[in-house]
Amino acid sequence: MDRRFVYILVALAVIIPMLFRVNLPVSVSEPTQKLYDYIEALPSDSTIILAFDYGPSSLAELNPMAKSLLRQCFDNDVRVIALTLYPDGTTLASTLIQEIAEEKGAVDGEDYVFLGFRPGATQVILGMGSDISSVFETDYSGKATTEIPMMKDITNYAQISLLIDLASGSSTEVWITYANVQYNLQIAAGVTGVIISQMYPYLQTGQLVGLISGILGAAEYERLIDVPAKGMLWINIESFVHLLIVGLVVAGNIIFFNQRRREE
Amino acid sequence: MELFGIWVAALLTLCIYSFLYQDNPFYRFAEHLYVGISVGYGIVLSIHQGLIPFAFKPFWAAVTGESLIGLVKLIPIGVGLLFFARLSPGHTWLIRYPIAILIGFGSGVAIPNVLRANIFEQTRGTIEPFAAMHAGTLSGWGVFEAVLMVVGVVCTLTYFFFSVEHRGPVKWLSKVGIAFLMIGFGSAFGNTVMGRVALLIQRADFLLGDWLNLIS
Amino acid sequence: MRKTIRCLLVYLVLCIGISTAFSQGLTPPSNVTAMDTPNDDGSSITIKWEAAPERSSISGYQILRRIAGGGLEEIGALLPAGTTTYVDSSIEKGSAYAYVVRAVTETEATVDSEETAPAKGTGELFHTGKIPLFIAMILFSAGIVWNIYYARSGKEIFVRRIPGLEAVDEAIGRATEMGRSILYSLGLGRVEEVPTIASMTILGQVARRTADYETPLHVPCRDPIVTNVVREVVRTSYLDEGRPDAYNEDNIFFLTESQFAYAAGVAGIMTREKPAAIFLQGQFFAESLILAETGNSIGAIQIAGTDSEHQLPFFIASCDYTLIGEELYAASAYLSREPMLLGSLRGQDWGKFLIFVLMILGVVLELAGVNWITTLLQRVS
Amino acid sequence: MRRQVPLILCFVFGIVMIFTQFSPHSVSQTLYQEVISWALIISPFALVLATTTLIQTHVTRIRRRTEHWQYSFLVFVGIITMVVIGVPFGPQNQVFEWFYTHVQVPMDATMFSLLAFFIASAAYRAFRARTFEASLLLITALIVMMGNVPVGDLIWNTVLSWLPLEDGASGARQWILNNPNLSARRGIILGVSLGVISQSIRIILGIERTYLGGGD
Repeated sequence: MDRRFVYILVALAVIIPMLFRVNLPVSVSEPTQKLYDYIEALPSDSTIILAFDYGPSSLAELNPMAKSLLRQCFDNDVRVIALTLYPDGTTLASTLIQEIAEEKGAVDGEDYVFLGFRPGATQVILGMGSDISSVFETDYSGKATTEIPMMKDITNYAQISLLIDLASGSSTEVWITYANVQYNLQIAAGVTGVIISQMYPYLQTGQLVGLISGILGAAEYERLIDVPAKGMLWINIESFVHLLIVGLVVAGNIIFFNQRRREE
Repeated sequence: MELFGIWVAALLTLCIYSFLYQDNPFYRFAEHLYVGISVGYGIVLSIHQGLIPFAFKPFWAAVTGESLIGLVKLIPIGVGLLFFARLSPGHTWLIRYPIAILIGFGSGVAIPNVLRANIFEQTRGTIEPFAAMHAGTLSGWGVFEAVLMVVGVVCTLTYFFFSVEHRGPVKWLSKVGIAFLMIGFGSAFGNTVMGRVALLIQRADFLLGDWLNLIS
Repeated sequence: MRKTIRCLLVYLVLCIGISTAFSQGLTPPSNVTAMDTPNDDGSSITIKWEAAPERSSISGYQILRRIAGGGLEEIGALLPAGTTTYVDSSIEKGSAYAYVVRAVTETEATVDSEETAPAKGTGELFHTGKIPLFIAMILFSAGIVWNIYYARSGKEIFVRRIPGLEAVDEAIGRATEMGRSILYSLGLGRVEEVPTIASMTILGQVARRTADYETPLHVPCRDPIVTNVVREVVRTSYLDEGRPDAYNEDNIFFLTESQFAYAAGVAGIMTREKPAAIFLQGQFFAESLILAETGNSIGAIQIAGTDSEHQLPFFIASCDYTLIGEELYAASAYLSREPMLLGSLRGQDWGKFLIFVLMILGVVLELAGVNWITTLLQRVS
Repeated sequence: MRRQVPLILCFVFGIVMIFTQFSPHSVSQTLYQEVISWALIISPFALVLATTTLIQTHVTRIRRRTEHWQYSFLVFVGIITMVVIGVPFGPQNQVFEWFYTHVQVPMDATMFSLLAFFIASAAYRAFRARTFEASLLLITALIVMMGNVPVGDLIWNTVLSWLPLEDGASGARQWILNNPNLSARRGIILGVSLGVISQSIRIILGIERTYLGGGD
């Protein structure tokens, strides 16, 4: 069978359900619930850091999470410091934050601030441990960090209640290694499908307080904050593609074993 | 401009998908443009968000006498500038200086932190459920899971023992280890599929929704 | 007269205050101590006191301090009831401070503790909480260095059998029998990267065999520099086997820099040449799937090896043998006999063994209710 | 000068970073922070390395007229476009953002979505349960894949409605990730971390010198 035939099947499995909406219930997994509860329990006016450590290639999985997290924070009066260690993610993060801030009426400099990008991941993380403004002297738009109202009482990680790393690579491990043990910063993560499995050892030790797992986690989170969006929509379409792939694996193996039996 | 942008984005998306048929000029066009644009974007970001705040501003403050402590910062700036030696074939060896500093720094911070975050913490995490077991707060199923965890970690580690021949009990431990590894990789496989498919769905959402307006 | 009235008033207020305090069972915080915070840079003093009995109506504590010769001043906000320690990090280094802990009730009545002896903040040179970490670091470093020197002194270091490596001969033998070629890809890594270096060592070994059997060896490369180094490696292997005549430089070529175009190019070679054996060793990214799938569809024996964790599942599912992560390094150490690699390999094994022992010991001790090991591994900041 | 000084620099910076982490004294903490700020200043300059390598490759391609060399011009078009707009006007310039949003983002997002197709094709043609290990991996992958989507639980709850367990598909996924997967990953983390630490030690002590590159 030509592989292009399989490609067409995949395309159809995406396009058809997209044109006819399907809505199946999503059950919430424990790591997602834990992160949600953690943020809910934060007193209002606490501050968290949201690290957009991903580029456009992972926006499908991580943008929906980022939106839900920002919505929850703004609703709960939790202040958000956003930043990125990936240059490719800078404009992406900046536009996404503005979009949700407008929707929720959050004010730049009071409810949130976007610090932008700085090169040198480990150095940036360690430098912020002693003084955030020594690394980010200004925010992305060029305002002096020390003069931003919400940053007045914030020097370093000691005043940060939680860091959520939205990751498409190894950035979560770097945050854990350098900010969690060294500065006792609480860390949670939202990650792409590829790296979900390797996050679990950190959940068990408490080095991660919660985890949002790929597009499934994004859908779960949308259910928790009760704002259905792309995550919910897309996980339903995923159902059909996964069924197709499972079917292909099974079919391929049946053919393979039949052939082998015949050869014997 | 926005509509034009969507059309550009859609056409470029289709150019890349044309690779599924076979390698062709449209794909090569899009791919090379993509490399150029993203490298250009990276350069601009690194200059505006890296070189200017970290090197240019302190340099300026130091030479204008605004901050005399800034003079100390001239040393790392000078070391950083050595990277440009890459452009002069006879002096390429000079880039070893900044690289050596960054690598020495990186290795130095890594040793205690990796030891703590990945070895101490992970070992402690494996032992800790047994404290709960001693305290009697663990259910029967919880006891099973705790034992399974220790067995899994020990066996996986055994598989990665290289200076011992895998014979007798070591062989069996490493066999169990490989089974755990396969389950681990299998779960990564399943999750990776979910991730890749999500990327495709997002693009389909863009093409059918934003571009063709076929979905409400 | 006025003065007397004022005195009386003050007296009255004091009496009422004290009596309300006592009527509510208000006793001053006891055993208050102030001392330099251990394991810090000297910028803080820790104040400790004993918690009030549960039934008392204390709603919080206020810390007051006195610099030698000065007056008492309140520091920090009101601490919630139940607090028994406070770290004063607003001190000036070198000055001595004395502290008073003031208990405050719901009705805002207060009672002060006795003043502590003056304390100074001093910075420590060594963090005592990090002793286990320090010892572990020194032990492990010593283990690695000792083993490297052990290997350098020419002593033999054993490396276990690696199944994927043993299959190399089988694969080359089969290709020779069938009169087909062998294809070797080093992936996308650059020349200085560890998996690429490891892969080159393995390639050197493969090339020796193909030189012996006179089997054609194709190596499409993704990096021009890698191409040049690979040519050198293969040529040396052919020379060592005394077959420089069989070496064909054109079989080792630069394909393209681009990730997917490289994959498409290699897949094209696979379908045209139909090699009997395919080696995918080195650093791979998303293109691994295309390579492994095409190789599989032409029925070649495939031996993969990578430390790219994300690609391993796909290699295992579609190749005949896969060197998993560290196995790739072990294979290259085994083949190259490089003392540094062999020594590190054994040093790391020692580290693994130590973790192994700590875990088992920790589990046994915890079950007996002894938590020495967990305390040892505890987090300190 | 060419080898000794970089080796010494690497050693000094490495040792300083290790020992300042064990000493809370203010002198060592100041030193620690100063070294971090040095590393911060040097790191943006590393951009020069990555960019020059890429530019050199494409210049060579054009000069040697290798296959499809014409496309290399496109890379330069991309880089120049972004740099000419971005460097003087900053990354928040609207035209710059337009190129990012409508050229870079769609292509970056699409490139990796190709993998959804490749996985599906490989699923049919290559993923075989040919050994015990591969079978274990594939079965786990299928369970996780079904547990990852709501239809998995739907099937479970309809087909296996007689079981006392509801939502078994997502439950099984979660159990696998939480238990056998966790153990295997922990084994890998421990092994890899030992590798990282051992490499860092070799680098600081000057036993491993590959980062210096070739030459003398």
